[in-house]
Amino acid sequence: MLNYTIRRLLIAIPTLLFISFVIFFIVKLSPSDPTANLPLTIPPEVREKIRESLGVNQPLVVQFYLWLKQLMISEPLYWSNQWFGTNFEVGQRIISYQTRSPVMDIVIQRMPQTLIVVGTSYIVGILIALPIGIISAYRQYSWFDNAGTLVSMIGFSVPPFFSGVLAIVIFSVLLGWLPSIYDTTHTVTDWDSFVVQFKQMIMPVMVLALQTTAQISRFLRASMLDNLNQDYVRTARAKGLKEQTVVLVHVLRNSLIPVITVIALGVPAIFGGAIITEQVFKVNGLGQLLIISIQAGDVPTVQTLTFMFAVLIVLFNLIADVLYGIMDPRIRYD
Amino acid sequence: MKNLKLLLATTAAAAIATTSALADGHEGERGRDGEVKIIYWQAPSTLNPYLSGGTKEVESASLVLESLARFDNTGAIQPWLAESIPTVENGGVAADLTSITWKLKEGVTWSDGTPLTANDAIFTWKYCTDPNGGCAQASYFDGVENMEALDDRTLKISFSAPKPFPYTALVGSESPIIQAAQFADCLGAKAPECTEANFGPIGTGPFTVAEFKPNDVIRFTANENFREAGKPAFASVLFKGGGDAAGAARSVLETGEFDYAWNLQIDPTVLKAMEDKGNGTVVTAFGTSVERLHLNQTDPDPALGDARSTTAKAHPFLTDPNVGKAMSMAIDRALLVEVGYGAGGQVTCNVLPAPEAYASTANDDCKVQDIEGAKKVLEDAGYKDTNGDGIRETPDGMPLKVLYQTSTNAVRQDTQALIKQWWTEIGIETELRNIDASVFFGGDPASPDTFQKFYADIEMYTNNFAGVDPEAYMANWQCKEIPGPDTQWQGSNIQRFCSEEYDALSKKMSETAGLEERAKLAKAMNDMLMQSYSIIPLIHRGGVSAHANSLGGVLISDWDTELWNIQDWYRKK
Amino acid sequence: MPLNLLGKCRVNGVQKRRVHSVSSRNAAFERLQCGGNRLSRTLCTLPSITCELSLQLLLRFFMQGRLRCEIMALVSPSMVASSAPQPTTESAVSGEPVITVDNLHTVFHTQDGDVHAVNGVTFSLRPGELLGVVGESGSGKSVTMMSLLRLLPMPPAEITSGEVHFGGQDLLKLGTNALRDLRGGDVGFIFQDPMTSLNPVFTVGFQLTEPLRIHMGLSKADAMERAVELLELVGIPSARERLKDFPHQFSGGMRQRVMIAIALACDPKLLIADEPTTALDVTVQAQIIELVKELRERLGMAIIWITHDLGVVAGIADRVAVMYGGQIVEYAEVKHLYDDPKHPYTKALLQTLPSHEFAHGDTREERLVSIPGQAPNLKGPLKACPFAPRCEYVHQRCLDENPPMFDVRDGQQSRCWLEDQT
Amino acid sequence: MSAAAETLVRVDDLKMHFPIYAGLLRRQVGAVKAVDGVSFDIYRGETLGLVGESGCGKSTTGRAVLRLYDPTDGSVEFEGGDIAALSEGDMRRMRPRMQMIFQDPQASLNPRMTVGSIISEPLIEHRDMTVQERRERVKELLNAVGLNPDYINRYPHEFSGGQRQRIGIARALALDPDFIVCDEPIAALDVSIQAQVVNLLEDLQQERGLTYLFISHDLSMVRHIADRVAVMYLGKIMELAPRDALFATPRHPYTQALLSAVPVADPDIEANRQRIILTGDVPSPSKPPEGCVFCTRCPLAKKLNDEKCFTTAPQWREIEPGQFVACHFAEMTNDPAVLAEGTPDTV
Repeated sequence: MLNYTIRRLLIAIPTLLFISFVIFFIVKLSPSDPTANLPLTIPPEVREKIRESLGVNQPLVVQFYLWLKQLMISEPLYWSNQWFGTNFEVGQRIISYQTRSPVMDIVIQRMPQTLIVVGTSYIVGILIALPIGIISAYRQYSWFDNAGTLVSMIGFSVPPFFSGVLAIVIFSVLLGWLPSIYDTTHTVTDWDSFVVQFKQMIMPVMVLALQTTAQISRFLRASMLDNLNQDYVRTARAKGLKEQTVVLVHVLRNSLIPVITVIALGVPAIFGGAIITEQVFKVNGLGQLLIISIQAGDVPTVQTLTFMFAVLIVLFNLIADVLYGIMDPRIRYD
Repeated sequence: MKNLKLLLATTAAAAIATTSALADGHEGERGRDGEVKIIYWQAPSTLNPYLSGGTKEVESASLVLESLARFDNTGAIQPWLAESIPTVENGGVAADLTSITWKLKEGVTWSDGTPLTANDAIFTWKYCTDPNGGCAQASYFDGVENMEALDDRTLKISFSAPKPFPYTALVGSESPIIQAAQFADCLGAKAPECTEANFGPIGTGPFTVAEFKPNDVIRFTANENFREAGKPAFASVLFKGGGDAAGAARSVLETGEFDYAWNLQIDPTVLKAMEDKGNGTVVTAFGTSVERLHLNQTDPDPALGDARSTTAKAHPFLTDPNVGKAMSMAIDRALLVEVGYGAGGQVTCNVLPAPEAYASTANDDCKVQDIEGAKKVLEDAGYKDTNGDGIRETPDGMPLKVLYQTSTNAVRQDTQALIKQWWTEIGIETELRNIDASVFFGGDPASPDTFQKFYADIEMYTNNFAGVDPEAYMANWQCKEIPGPDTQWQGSNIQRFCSEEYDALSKKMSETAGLEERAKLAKAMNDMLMQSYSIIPLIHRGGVSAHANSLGGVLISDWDTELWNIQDWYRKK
Repeated sequence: MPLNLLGKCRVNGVQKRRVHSVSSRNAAFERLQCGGNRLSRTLCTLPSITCELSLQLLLRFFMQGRLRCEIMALVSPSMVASSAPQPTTESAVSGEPVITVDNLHTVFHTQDGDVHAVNGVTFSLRPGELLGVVGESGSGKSVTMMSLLRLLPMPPAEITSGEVHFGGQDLLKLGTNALRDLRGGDVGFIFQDPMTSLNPVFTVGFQLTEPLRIHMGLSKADAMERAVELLELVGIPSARERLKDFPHQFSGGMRQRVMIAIALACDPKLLIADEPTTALDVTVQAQIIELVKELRERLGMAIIWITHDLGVVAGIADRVAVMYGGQIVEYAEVKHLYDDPKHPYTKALLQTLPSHEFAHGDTREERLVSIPGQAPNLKGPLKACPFAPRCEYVHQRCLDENPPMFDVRDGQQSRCWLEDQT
Repeated sequence: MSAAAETLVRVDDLKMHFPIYAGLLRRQVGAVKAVDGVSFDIYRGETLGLVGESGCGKSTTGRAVLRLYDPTDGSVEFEGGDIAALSEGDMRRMRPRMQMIFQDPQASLNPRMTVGSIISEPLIEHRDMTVQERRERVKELLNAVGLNPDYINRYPHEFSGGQRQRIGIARALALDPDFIVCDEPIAALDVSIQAQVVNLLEDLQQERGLTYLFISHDLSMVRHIADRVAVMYLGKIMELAPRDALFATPRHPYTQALLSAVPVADPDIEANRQRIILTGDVPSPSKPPEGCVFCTRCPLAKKLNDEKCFTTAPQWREIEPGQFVACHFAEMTNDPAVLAEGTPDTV
């Protein structure tokens, strides 16, 4: 397993380099300009100066080389200085066109709220999905299963910009129970502030969780249905085990194998944030950062974020594979 | 000079008005009213307006950074950090118009307690004009040859040529004074490295930055060293960014979570419905923004290759004012306002609709739609539908077909559809096209879809000018400003209008100092443009914002930032 | 040296446990049959440390009242020498039937209509008897056996009528919990495919100790000890180490031995083996058959052995039930069935087999006898003999009426109108 | 089978190794020796039975003979030409002459194709026929395998298992092959149906002079259908003999054990049989034992405890005319003296 993991990590390096190269050129070739969003009152020659100061006019290869150098050398040195108190000479870090500040600082600043909101929603979504998936499969075609199918259909088909706004209209505007705008500066210090935090998280978390629930519960249901028909289930029953044990121990353990890998593969999306939901509830996380950066033609930010996502995706693919090997004793990687 | 006096008089009146508002039982301790919550759905990415010229950055920074003089909600200039407005009369402006001398108010300190000096102003000029800095507001310092401190409080700005309107450098929210001490190491290429300074500039304004999260949220607290006692009334400002206009409007008008929401470009009926909830008020400020059509005076025929949309070949029919006139007459501007802009728009027949003194009334016929008249104009000018397909042809048999492009935006597409319908009625066939805003306004010389390249017959967008002086704006339509391949398609004369007479007027304005005279020139230039029908103005657009009914003192302005008088805001009890 | 100790006993005290097998240097209790506690039929064993207890010690427990047995037959140690060392098959097959099945009907409700998979199956089994159930796929043999302990998914399956008597109860009327106690307790199951019948993600030890813990209430450690004994019993080398292995680490034959160990875990009175060797190679099949034979002699449980292989049955069964169309069409002692099959289907089935006699020269020229036609479609209740369309003796009555079971001789029964002597 | 029979297929030292890669650099660390040096001839018109337990390599051999796999080593001659060396194009031209019938008729037929299109598929590929001709040919084939030609437009699921196997046979026959590899053709069928299919295969052989390589684990069926029988164990052939010789006087201890394990549908015989029960499991084909591959389980090797069995691979030798054995002690296996003592594993 260790061998396998190391080998996969080594293979990932050229893959990621290639991915970053492709992303860079795609982003660069797309018709975006960091000065496009500036007011028209700013004269063209000033715009040109701005572009120059950003380095936009350098040849693509040079820009890519600089970015790569910043990513591979400057950033690690900088963080080494920060964390381990080393004293390396740090070159220029990756600087955002838009804020003119280091991209990584903003990313780190945004990470907590993204992880808290999107991560919570993922966990909540999974926790809701598990019982739904199990019961739907065990009572296939029952009213519960049909209701689960309906909820999943809604979760799959209703986009968050609809469900989110609907939730706001109901719970914020009509009922006035929950805030419609997420306060990212809020800190939890006592019970009251925890309640505030809890209330402002309810809607974004539930809107996002609906999608996770829809996906995972359907997946688990299908997996459970597959396993319920297996011979070993008959064996378990023939041993005189309680139905509960048969389903929750024997069937569930097997059914979770593919589901857990799907869950692991979904984790990078947590870091990626939830662009639309963040926009709707003003949870300014990494998703919102990415979309704003794309709109602003902020290539370094877009490039760095997408590269991070690529790394996470590669990493979690590997984790999913390793988890599979751990969950399923039949799989052995070497 | 009479007019300038007039202008100053208005200023004084406004100042009195402000004071009287304050006298209205709202005085008291600084910070007495707690927190005010402002939502800008486009979030500021930095607090250094010199590094990003975006409105959101300028407006948020204006709570902290101030300039020598600013414009109030009527467009009148107000002394801010300066004691008074220098004029030729009071000797502040040299008679040959080549220098201006500002005197700083006494006792103004930065929020860190250090005194504001003329050197800070000089540093700001150096900061923005450093060739490696990429300063977004560099144009404000155009023509500034030198700045010198006559003493700590006296700043003399010399111009390389006579400057009839000298109130640009360090005037208005877009060129505020930054602290020399804080930015000393941030000149030129080092500017982006000063993240701390860029994200938390020290200023003289009513608030100081407590926390800045780029593209997300800013927390301001009242500046303890602010020069005016008892101001600001609010102890802190939560300046939230992100989301969308509808959400921002909802948070003020429906849920009451926020006190002020900016730039609410949403369906007017929706906005009206929200306002009817009774939580807040929608306010509009009209500046100089005009949504207009540009009629390409050059031929965009793809067959021309590199010569496409260049002065090499004139447009086959749009150079004829009769065609443009008919097109303008066919448009029901009032309907366009109703459908797309609501409170945020007014019908206009001028490309220069404000300030009042500059607004022409010569073209007001356009305010009423006249389809029959339009048809007649075309008919009389020889554009007849000879083959009966419903489309008129030019005398040499070319059909009146136009490609009409604009940026992708729901309101613009609605407008396009309506206009297409009216033009069809008068026998002009219209093909519509929309382009993503970042491409359209992106200015990439390699892209065929930028508004500068103008590979179409007609395009529509909004433009305006900052401040109150139209000289530079009107200079946009000189012949030499026509974009083309030789200038990398840079240039602001988008419709490629060219008239020696116009150029002469422009030149004259750059030499004329008297406000009345300048106004006359500006009107003449406006009328000349209007009558050429190379520009068809549609809507005078205002900034639409909303504030909670409990928020007092809001005087929305389009001449400076909307938050220009935030130190006077208070909570109604 | 084994000895039989038969009796009912009740363990008094905190631990209600059942003595399974006790061995000492001199004597071994092969079976101390215990009826268990009155209400729940929870079975129990003494912890395995007491396996070293001598017979004397056990008797002392009995005298002290810590073990209370209603002794039916106690073979004293002195008798051990004189008694036969191994109970023969004949002696094992005796006494009251372990299980009696009467007129069982099972229907599957499917979208295409009802499939009558079992149509009135009747048989009984005495202790120690091995009943071979032979039939082709779709003949209802597996469904019948699954119906006994209601192991079929319901719905779609439904047992529409019949009675199944086991230990004085009608299993079809038994409550769910009581039924569950029987499954894996008094009735053990072995299934066809040892590859899929074991849960791939749990260790063999876990799967083997599960029934021990729920039916016998053993602690984890005790259950593990017992599991080791069981694996040794079924002939798995280095049993203790292998408990930690997963099913895929065993070969097919070894896996089937594990299945047998699971089935035997709680000393079942009845073992139902559903095609236990079909998925195995012949050499492995031979190993398993030998193992079951041996275990049956040692443990004396009744066995139902379902197979489609007439050869396998010939070697191990006491009696054979041949199934077709969801009914037993012939029911006979194994000797009678092969020497003189009565039902046309049995006859045809035996004839399809290639000749097995080595002496008979070239079998090449003989054509195999085949049964023409297809297996019956069981949609709707049986109205005629299901074999009639393929039967060479078919006559009008076969098409009009499904024949009842006719006694032919010595307990041989055939469901064919040809046997109607009236 | 006359000695002068013409050899149709000659397999010589065929090896089929599947490499195993491991480690950081994915180096080949070993190979699954599925088939490890197998030689036999198949005469025109005969049926060669290939028996063995699962995993012994019999199916792999069948596929390698048809060059569905590219053999690792050795040659497969068809009518004297080495097909292992043929180019892909030449091999394609050879294909119609060699066909295969698969074990699972359910899985090997495309459920979305009609019977007609399944059977005519090879005709489209290899024959230049009009649609009408093809249809006639399919009907003819359906008739030949005992299916109603009117079923031409039905789908596989509408047929029973036995009928599906007939479809598979019809497909194999479509191109008039000379040689058919039957890979466990009756294993998935019910007993009563098995006989039908075997009879059909025999009839077709008679009518068309087909040559079969009949792969099966069912010794009694092989005994019925085959002319000669090869017994495989762990990638090697243990014994190859004419059918009667093999069943009457098996020489290899493995053959003997295999034959004794086959249950006989006769209670009297079963009651009195001396059965040789093999102990232990088949070793992994990636690590076959040194010496004779059967030595780890061989009762004779255990009894004799001769070093040779454990160190030297036995010679493949002809012990009786036509009877080949790979055992050092083949002469002793039927010696009553050796048997009398009884091996520890004889029950």
